[in-house]
Amino acid sequence: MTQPDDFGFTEEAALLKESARKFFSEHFSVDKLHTMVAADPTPERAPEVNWDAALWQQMVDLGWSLLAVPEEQGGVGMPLVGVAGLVEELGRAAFPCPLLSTLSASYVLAASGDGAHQALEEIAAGETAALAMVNASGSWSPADTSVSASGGRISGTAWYVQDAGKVSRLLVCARAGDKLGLYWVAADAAGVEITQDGIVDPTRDQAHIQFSDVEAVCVSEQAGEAFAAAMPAIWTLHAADMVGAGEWQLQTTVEYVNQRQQFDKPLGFFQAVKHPLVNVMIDIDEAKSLVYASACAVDCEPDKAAQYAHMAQASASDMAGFASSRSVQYHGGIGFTWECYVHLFFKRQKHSQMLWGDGPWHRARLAEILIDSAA
Amino acid sequence: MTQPDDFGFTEEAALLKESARKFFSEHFSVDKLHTMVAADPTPERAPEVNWDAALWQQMVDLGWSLLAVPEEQGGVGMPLVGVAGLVEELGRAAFPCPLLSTLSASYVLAASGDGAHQALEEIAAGETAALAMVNASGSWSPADTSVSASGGRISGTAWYVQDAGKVSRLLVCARAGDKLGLYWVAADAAGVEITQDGIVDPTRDQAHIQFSDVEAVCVSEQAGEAFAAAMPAIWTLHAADMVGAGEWQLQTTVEYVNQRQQFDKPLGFFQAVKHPLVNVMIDIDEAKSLVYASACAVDCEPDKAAQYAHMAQASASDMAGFASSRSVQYHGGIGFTWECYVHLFFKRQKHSQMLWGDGPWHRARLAEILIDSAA
Amino acid sequence: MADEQLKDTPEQAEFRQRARAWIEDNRPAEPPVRLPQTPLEIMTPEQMDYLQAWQKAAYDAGLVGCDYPEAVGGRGMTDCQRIANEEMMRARTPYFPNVIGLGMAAPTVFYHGQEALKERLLPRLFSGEDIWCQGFSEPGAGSDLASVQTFAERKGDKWVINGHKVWTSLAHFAEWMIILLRTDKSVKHDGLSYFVVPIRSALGNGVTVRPLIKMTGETGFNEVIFEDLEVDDSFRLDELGKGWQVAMTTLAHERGAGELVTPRSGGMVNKSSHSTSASALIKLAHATARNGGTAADDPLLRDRIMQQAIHEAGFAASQRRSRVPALLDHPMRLPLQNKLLMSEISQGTSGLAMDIEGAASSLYLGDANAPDGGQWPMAYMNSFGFTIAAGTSEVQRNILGERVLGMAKSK
Amino acid sequence: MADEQLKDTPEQAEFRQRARAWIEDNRPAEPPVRLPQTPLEIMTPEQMDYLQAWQKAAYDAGLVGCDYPEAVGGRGMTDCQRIANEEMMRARTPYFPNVIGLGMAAPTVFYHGQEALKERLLPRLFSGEDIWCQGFSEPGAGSDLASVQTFAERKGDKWVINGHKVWTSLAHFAEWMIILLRTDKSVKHDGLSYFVVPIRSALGNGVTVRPLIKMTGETGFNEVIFEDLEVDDSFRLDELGKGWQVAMTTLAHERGAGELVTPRSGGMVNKSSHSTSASALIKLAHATARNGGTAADDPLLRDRIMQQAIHEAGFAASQRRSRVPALLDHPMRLPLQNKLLMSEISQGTSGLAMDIEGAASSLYLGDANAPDGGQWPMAYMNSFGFTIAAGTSEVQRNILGERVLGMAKSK
Repeated sequence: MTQPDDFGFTEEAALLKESARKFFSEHFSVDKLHTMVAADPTPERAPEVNWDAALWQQMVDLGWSLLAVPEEQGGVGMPLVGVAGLVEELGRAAFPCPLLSTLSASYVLAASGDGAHQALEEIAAGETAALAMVNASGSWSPADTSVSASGGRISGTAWYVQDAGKVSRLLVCARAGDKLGLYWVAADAAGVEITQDGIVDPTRDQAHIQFSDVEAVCVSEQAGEAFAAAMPAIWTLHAADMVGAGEWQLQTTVEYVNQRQQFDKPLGFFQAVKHPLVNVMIDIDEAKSLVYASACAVDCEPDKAAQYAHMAQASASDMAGFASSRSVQYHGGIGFTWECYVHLFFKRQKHSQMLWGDGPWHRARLAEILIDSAA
Repeated sequence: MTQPDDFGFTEEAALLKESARKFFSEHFSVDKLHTMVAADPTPERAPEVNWDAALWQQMVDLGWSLLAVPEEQGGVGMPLVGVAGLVEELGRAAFPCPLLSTLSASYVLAASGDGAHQALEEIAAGETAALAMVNASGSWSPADTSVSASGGRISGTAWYVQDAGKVSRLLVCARAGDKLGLYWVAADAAGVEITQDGIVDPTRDQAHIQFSDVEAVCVSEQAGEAFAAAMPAIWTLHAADMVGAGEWQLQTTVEYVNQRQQFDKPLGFFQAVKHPLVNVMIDIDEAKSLVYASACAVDCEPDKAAQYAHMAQASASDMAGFASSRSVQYHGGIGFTWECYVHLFFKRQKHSQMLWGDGPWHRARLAEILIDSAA
Repeated sequence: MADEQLKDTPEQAEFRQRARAWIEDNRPAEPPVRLPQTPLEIMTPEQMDYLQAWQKAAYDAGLVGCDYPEAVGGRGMTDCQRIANEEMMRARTPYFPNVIGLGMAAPTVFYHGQEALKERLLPRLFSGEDIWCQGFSEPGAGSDLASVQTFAERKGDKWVINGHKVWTSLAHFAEWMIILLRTDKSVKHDGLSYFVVPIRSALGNGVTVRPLIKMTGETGFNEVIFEDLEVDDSFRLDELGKGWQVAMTTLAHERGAGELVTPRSGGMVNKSSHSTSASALIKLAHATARNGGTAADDPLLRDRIMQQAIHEAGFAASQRRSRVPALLDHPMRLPLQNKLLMSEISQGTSGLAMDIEGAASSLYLGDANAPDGGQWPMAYMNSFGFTIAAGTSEVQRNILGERVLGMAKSK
Repeated sequence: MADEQLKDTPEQAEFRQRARAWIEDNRPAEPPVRLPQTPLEIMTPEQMDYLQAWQKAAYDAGLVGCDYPEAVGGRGMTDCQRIANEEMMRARTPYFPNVIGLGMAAPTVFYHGQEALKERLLPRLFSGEDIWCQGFSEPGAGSDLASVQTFAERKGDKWVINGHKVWTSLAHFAEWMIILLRTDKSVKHDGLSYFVVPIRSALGNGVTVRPLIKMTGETGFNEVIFEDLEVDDSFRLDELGKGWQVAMTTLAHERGAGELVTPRSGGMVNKSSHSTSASALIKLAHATARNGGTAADDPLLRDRIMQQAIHEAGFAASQRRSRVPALLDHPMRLPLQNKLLMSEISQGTSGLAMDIEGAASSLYLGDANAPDGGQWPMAYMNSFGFTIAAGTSEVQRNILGERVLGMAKSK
């Protein structure tokens, strides 16, 4: 199967993207974001989970949280390319909510066979979920999980769990002997202890979760395969989030440098500002084009999905770091203050840059495909 | 032993550097260089060895070729920091001659014990020498030599031999059983077949040399130790050559952009030109400071010599690539032509960049010192 | 059925089928000589003859100039050049030699020339019988194109041209030149007019073409000197003093940002051709011994090769995205990146190849042991032609900052 | 005998010995509170008290202001501050809190103030009893310093100041501010005058100091608002309208390119301090698990860590070279790089640390599991303070291009 030249980005996908942008611009200005998440600047502040659950409910009502659930389980089963459009807008708004986590869990579940139907139906009914699979040293390989399972009960600690403070369900990767299993458990089940991390990024919550002999539903005993099948979609969406946030950084910085005068000229006159911002734009465009090519590969050419997804996330991750650095630098003194919104996206992007593998990690995986296979 | 803060760069060293600069500016303009080495532009041209042997003889008469020979063997035994000053000026003039090769061979010989006295005395008497030690795949580790020795005769091929067409002697690294030996042989000895390589860089000659059962003097059977002791000096001087050539590139390009007008302004007005050239200057300064720190370490703190030399050459090698690229780009169309001298230094620097290990190679060695020792 | 066909109109679908069939039956034979990396480096008549024959055959088969009206030698079709290009690129046919004619002169003459001129010039341009070159740059007018000094003085119905153009690719084969001339010295931009001038017929008679040698040692571009060359006023494009505006049409098409799709063929691999793509880097890395293994095992090189592969794939994906309006915020944002990205990807790839080669990157075309025949250092040097010519990379970034991001002009 | 002693004059040698002995006997005790990474982030009176006590002790021992005349509180020695600094840095004593006073205010007041003013202000500046701050930047005057709008209106022997200064580090502790004021609105550079103004005594009475919060969440810099503050004309430095020239003295010393050596102490390592050098990166890499080993085994990270180590060592070597005239082509070429290089090395090191940490770089000061207590993301964010404040890195590159390479001014 080959990819359609237009990524299969249908009118329906365009409509969803457009309505998402409208939704955020109407309901969630960046002022609102700042008020919500940046009330306490103290570096040593206690972890908080700041979000607008009511607004999230509206998104659920619009059906956005169940886009990745197959139709058979009551979801929408939308092609990834359309979902990527929505997530790009989510990133642009830096909206704190469990959408990305729930979509990610959905892709893993959808690749897990019959045992996952019940869980998918719960998501279709409005439940939300986070993936718990990373060990203490931050490995992105599910096989490195430090949670173990035995007789339908799981124990151990999962780290770097995103949105743990917002979801109702957890999808846990746990080792049972020589098998790697997937377990579905309520976030408030007995024996689940969620400890929020004190993180730099105020637009997200992150936690480590200790499971103490917790009863959990085994969704699949072939977690490795499920993750392998689902990761390209997860990487693609994560990259889409960075692309959206990158667009916010670019647009905001360009507006600032076009308006701010120094030496009787707008800052944007100076090539030392203009050219690096053009480079930011170029990097965003590369990442964005690869996001849609990757989504399209997941939809239409699964053999190539991992290859494209590694490219998309490597590109987006590097871009997120570069765009962040330039957004602060060219906002000058004001961009260095807490009151200026630039720091929110800076912190979100520096966080995103490392999640699900950074640029070098994805390029190393890509090299295994493109270089080692050519040996 | 610690390093003197001024690198031990004495008045004598300053005088030598100054007189070298004067020598080249009086006797060897860049016009002369171009006429000498760039008469035939054909990409497929047959290899040539273009140089001015008479002018070289003047340098020998000035004693420059025997600076690295110990006083005991009739040389000058000058501290490396002074020799580095001379070589920086040599690089600035891109003067085709076997100085660097002869100095390099001298350092290896000087680290080879009594067996090398005869060879050193020959250099003190005006003979010149090149190092033959690299195998066909361009390995910079002497142990990888593809020349072998047995009963005082050597066989095999040495690659990437610099200045082979200009020297009277060869210092060959050859394996004899489990020993690595150093062999001293006349360049015109029977069984020595020098084949000039067709290279991009017209300011140098490079050859591969086939040795067919050649009778050679065994200077040392501990070539590994001799090279280990001598390499910091060789790397430092090679870096000094790149620094000198980099200064020529910077100075010439700055002159051009300050004079060339576009949009009624000199090109240097534009930050897209100004800032990268400032970066070239910064990179040159880093490499240059490290060259003298490295030379000083060789002279005064041998324990740290390898560490500093890796730093100097990594810095200089990366700089050589960057300065070259910018020198052509900012000379614009004219810099892209054969008639403009910029291409000569571009080609010399791209060649130098790879000789004796490029930036990543030296950083990998440095990491073994700084990272692995801290484990 | 390939997916692009899903989007074809009936006219396009039928055209595609015809094109594909013709190409299959008429694929040109292996060239008798080494072909250069791009048509701009064509040096010998043997190379040119082979390539001209191919362009003529493709034109006769209706694959060149498809979207131009029949009156000017086109085929009067709608959005079919793209289809023809896709099929020729897919079949990896040789490139067309008349690149400047097709990409720059044709749309400019078409939009700004008088009818009679179009009808006279364009058919032989499309067929490749007349090779074209471009006379914009001068010793004093590079990035600052509007400072052109080559002067055309009015003499009744004629113009007398004196001056000096440089970096004129293909001038040694060209019948015609598109040229930007100063017709008024008292104003800058508004003192320029745009002409087509016959070069070959005036050689030795008002026109001198002198080859310039590149830093690679190749020839292929030239300086062209005009001494009292007389041309007819009918060779003027558009109004007097409108040369700058006409030149913008040329440059927009050169950057791939124009209205008309340029006929494009290419990709032929033969024993002497040399790919500069990331996949060629991978092959090179596998073939290069390093540290007891190959360069393909070196983690730093792997990372950098993948960076190039990603830039390449990203560029291709952006080409696709530029045709999906719902994924575009600004219509010129992607097209105006084309020239810059192609230049810099090319420079990055060939520069990296030299790093992969290590010591062997010193070996050039005349050396039997040079990896890939010494093509990589040549490609790296030639890449500066791309980042300098036709608007330096610095100028491209200005254009992007100013036209797309709305920043104040840097000059 | 350490080598630097070889070069000491007899006066210096004797001084060095005394300094070293005193430091050995009077090394300050472990601080009772966490100290910030630099004096510009001092937030609490406890931190300030500890550091002021150290500066006072060092001053009383003759280690601060050595090269200033005795009349202004100095020691009247020749090139001995450098010796004192070397000994204090070697002994890793705590840094001085009055950095702006020592590095910027002192030389400016010394070269441009009236005798009585110097004698009044400098002793308490050297001793650290009076903390100083600097009022240059304004909301509308950042890189373009000459567009300062804070206005001083003449009223007999007094000036009445109104306006708004920003990014004023240490203002919450400062007794005095050096300030650039507009005294004439009709011209740009020549309408500026330079004053010292008492801040603390006027708090609530013409001066308001309001803390600004940094993106790190820290305070430490401020905005300072002047409403009808009256100051005496004797607080003016140099002539009316010469403010720009006086400011150049300040900035030259700030960049380490001034005549007078700034008293400098520092390097103390205590349990809560945090080094941001390459050696700290190496420790971090060894302590960070990655791919079954540690980050110190990762070839890409190794390469990048070595790049930082080389930049650091290169910077140190350039400091040495800047004192060897035979190895310098232009006297300002190295000194004018100082600020730029320190800023960018710091940014590069802390940014790389975050890449080494990977997912753990998300963890901040309040998280018990954060590597190195969460200091690296804080250091990375703070590094933008360095690349923005006191002349952005872009301005530094302009200065280098213009003053050293002779290029035309970019503005």
